[in-house]
Amino acid sequence: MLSTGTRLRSWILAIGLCAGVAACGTPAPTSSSNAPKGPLTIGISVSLTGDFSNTGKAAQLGYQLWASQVNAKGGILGRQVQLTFADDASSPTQVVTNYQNFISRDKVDLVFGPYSSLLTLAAAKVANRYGYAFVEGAGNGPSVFAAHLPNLIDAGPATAINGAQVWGDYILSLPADQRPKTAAYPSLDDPFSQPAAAALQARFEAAGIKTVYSQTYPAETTSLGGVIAKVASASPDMVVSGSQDADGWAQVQAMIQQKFNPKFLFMTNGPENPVDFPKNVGAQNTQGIFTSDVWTYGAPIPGNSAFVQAYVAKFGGDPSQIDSTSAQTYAVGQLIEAVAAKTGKIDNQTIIATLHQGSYQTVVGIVSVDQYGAPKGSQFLEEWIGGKLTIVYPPSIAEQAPVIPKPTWP
Amino acid sequence: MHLLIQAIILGILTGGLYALMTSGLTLTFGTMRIINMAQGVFVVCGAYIAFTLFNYLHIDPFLSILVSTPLLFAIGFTLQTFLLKPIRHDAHRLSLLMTWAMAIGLEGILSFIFGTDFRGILTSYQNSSWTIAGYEIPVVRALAFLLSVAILVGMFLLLTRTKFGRSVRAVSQRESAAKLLGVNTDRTAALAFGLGAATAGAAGAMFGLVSSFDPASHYDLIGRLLAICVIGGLGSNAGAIAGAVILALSESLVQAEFSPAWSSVPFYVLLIIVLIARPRGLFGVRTRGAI
Amino acid sequence: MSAEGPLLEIDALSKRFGGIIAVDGCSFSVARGSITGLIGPNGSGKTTVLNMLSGYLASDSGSIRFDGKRVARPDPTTMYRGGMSRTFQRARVLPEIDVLDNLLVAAPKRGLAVWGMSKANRATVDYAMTLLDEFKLTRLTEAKAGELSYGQQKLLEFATVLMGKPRLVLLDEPTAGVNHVMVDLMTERIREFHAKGLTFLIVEHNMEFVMGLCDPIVVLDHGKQLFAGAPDDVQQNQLVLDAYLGD
Amino acid sequence: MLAVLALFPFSGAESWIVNIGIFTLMYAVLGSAWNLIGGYTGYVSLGSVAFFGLGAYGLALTFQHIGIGSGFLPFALVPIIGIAVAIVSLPIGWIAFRTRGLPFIIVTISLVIILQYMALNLTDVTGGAPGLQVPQAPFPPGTYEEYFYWAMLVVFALTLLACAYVRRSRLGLMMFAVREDEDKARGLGVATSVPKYAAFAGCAAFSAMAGAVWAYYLSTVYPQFAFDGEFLAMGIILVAYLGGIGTLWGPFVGALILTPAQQYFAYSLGGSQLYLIAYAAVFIVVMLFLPRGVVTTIADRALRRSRRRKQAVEELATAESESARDTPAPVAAR
Repeated sequence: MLSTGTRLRSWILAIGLCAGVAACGTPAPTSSSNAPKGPLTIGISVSLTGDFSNTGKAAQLGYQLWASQVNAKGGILGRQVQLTFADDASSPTQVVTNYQNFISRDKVDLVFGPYSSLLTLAAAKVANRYGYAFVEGAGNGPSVFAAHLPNLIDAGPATAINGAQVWGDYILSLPADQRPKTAAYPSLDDPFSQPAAAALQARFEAAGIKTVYSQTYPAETTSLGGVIAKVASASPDMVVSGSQDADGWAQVQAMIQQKFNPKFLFMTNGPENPVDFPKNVGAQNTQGIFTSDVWTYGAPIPGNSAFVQAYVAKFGGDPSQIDSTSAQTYAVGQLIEAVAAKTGKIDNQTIIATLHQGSYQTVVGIVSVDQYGAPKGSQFLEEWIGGKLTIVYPPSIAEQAPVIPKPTWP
Repeated sequence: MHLLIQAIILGILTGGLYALMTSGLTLTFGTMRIINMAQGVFVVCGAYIAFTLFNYLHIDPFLSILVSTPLLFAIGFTLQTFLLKPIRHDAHRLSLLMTWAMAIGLEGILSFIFGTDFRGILTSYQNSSWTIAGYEIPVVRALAFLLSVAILVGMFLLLTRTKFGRSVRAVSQRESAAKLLGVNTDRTAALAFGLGAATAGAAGAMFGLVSSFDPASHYDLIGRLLAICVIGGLGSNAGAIAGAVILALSESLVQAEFSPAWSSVPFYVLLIIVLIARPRGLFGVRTRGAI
Repeated sequence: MSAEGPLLEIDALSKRFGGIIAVDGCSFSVARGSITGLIGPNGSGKTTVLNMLSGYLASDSGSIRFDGKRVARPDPTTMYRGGMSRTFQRARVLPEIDVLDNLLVAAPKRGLAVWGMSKANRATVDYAMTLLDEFKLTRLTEAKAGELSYGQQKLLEFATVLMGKPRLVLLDEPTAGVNHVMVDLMTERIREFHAKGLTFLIVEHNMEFVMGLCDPIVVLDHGKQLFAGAPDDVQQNQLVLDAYLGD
Repeated sequence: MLAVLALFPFSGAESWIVNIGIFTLMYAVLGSAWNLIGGYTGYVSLGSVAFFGLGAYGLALTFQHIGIGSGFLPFALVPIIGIAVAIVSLPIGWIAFRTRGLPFIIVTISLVIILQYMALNLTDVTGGAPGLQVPQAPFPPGTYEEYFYWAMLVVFALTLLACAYVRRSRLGLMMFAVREDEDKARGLGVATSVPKYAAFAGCAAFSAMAGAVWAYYLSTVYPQFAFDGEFLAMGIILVAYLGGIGTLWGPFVGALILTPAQQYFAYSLGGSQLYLIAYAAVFIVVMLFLPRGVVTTIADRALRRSRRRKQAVEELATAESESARDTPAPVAAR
């Protein structure tokens, strides 16, 4: 045992070493909070691998774009912004380690949020422990705000739940004779889609729209044929799908295969992706499908077109390929700028205090949050019309009026 | 009632595809007595091959089987030679981790090449379906089913009619015996592993057609495939087919009749019942007590 | 324990594997204090009988009486604890643990004793050491059983089954693959423990060994008893010769 | 050794290092617990994760239903959860032990899958996909990690104690016997179910305790992370193999090498999918070059050296050992 003991002591050293390596290995975070001059260092963990990685990368782009722009303008309060990214491999254990490292090892000035509510919460709690503000652009699931964290601010116009309420607003704005009489709610069992669909269901039932089907299906479900068959057999006027991306496609495909064509088809997520959605369900099939979104490249929001141009200039590609997550993370940066402009200070206390009151214009619309950082606003309604994703509601920003009922599948 | 039958049809169609995927597992288990945790990722590879060929060369996914199958065979053969052969001294313990490492490594490579977005293959006939006696039968699923059955039959013939098949069976009976019969067990093992991967390649192309996928899809797949193996009885082809159909049927039935949220649960419950009543699986042969 | 009557009685024991009838209404008995030999040409069902006796294999029909009591459903653990232990045709030791532990495992312990802090009490260890000494394995006490030569493993397995202080020991081909030095050692030990009142049932091919050691000898053929008697009678018996030379 | 670990936080280590220390110990616990069933008893199980998850949910649920502050009390709860889960594991074991070898592995995998399904779908109990929240401990940020570190260390100490006991006790001897040759063991009067259930329940208890501490530290529990059949399950076994299965300190050494490395890889070079590939590469290297693990390999080398000296003497000592070595021992039937 003794021999093992000695061997293990040498392993303890190994940990120290590994830590040392880590210290040299990461982009040197020079400044520390008590040296206000020098660059403004910001630590961000994003999922570059694992389940959330595709959107995680989009989140990173938004942050990077903002940083380059603000630095070009001479930084914040004269301090250049320096972003440090770490990968959390879509794992909560890793995300905790990362923010732990940012705050207590690299001593960054600020931290921004990761992608996905599931990781946001674990991370925000670490930040909260150290009194760091936690402004995040990609975690607006109900559980995030249910944790009642004082330091959390979601830089979006709406939470996942009330974001989808715009569909409710629209449907209930219709004259009674045009409203659907019956509705089905097939929904993915995840922290965003399901609550959103459930909230709509509650509202519609209150308004007298009969629920003929309401079920959740697990993320593993590869074939939604059975679900849609059941929905079709109830032949509802309206289908409200609490969908993410792939399962949303599967729902549409199954509807087409089973020649089931509801008068109204609203999906919480999936159709808002201008590239993947038509690619996976067929452009000709998109006509008349509704979804809600926080942002599109065409949205008439102050500063949006400038953002889109800058994005394309920096990363190339086509505006239609910009993921709304990029815009949301970009908005996080805008909020920080706003705080600096308003107060002339950029420490965490100020950020927390400032952002909890007032409302702030960002590329994703006006951000105004409650005491737990939940945005109060709503999203806007989009419909696929003539192969193009079009903003149709609320009228204030609508590009054109909604086209109903949904035409039959071609 | 109509719904029930519709569900049964969908179930059986899906079952055929699962049966094909599982047959590969069964083969490698039969010959090498190892569980190939990489079978799922092999399937996903097949899907990505079909995806690539379709999007860039506009080759129909069903035709791309002709590419994915030999390609996966090569991959399987190579992996077996370089990673599994060296550990055969302790295969029954190490192979699990080794094949799992393969799975994760391949997932990494796939993510590296294709990114981690969900992909789907959208053919012209993707969403069309035949209406037979009032039941909607999706074309892709029907074709996938028929092709799977055809390949399974082909495999069966290969294993029963050819010299390779005989040596495979010899090895699976008893390695020492096979050695006496002058069967090159290493070679047979490599071929069998390659063949197992090849079936995944074929199944994968069709999997990509019937459902969307990303590099991480293999986790769900392997979970299902393993459960199918156990319920059917490890190493039994009949069992693999039965298990696959049971899985798909129970899923689509529960989905349609009860609640999709629980769709997979009855299968696992059934799995447990089978294990209590008949630990060796439905079609499994009792592994002779080590006497 | 009832002192009269044979220690082991087998009556009309049968076992079939699929189509093949391995044991076919086999009956014989092992007298107390005897060294009974069980011989017969290959495939005559010797090992199958042994497997059924030791509870590794369920018989299709027939009965086993051990020490006058009928054993309804033999099971290896209960048989061992009941005083009947066996060795295997190809020696089976626990390869990755050391020789002493191989013996200690076999020391009968049950109930709470299992949860004790030590592997075995002093007395058990001493007994194990004496056995190792008798089997000339003392200097290998620390070695992993798997590292022993095959012959040594045979000896170790024999020693192991003695840990339970059995009344009947079934030896399955004790001399198979063992060099003469160790065969002699084995013979010595069998005689010695026999002298101490231990009963043996020995399945063996090595005729010289059997004839020199066993009495009576039971001859099996096609899964049933062909003949039983003293070594000389067996050697004279025409049936036996036919069975071996094949007709 | 444990003393060294206990003092580690005082070595001026910053909280981010202690944080990695917590996860290292967590894997050490899980690996050692797995060692009971997989290493000592020879039943390769992926079930540890299931019990880890049960432990995590156990703690979170207690918070939900019984308002036990958020100070040290939850730590006191950890052992209770461990025992509870151990009890739960017995009927599960009854099913699992109807199989052996590879089927057993698959059964344990299915167990994880089933539990994840339940966590997702028994929404009323588990909160479903949105998971459960655990209030944060009111510890000062500077020393926040240390309490969890020590909690995890205590769990590790307990696990190690159990392993040490097993290795020198009758029970452990029975476990080894089952691992080596279960049928033979039965033929030697070993009541094989005793060691099997003991190992299974022990593994469950300690894994659950680790899960409980983990849940309190992260203060969020989600189905897919608590019942992570992918990385966690295999990570545990890898840790055990890397260190050396069946050895006392092996899993700890494995965790000590693997966890910091993994956390560091993801933190620094995670930027690409290379992370996954690197992870797989570690696996493969271990399997190919250290199949018996670090500790075992080193120990063996030492042993063989001393053995060789002994052998040399014996060669002369007896003609027997000579002639007998000619007939190599055939490999055991199973």
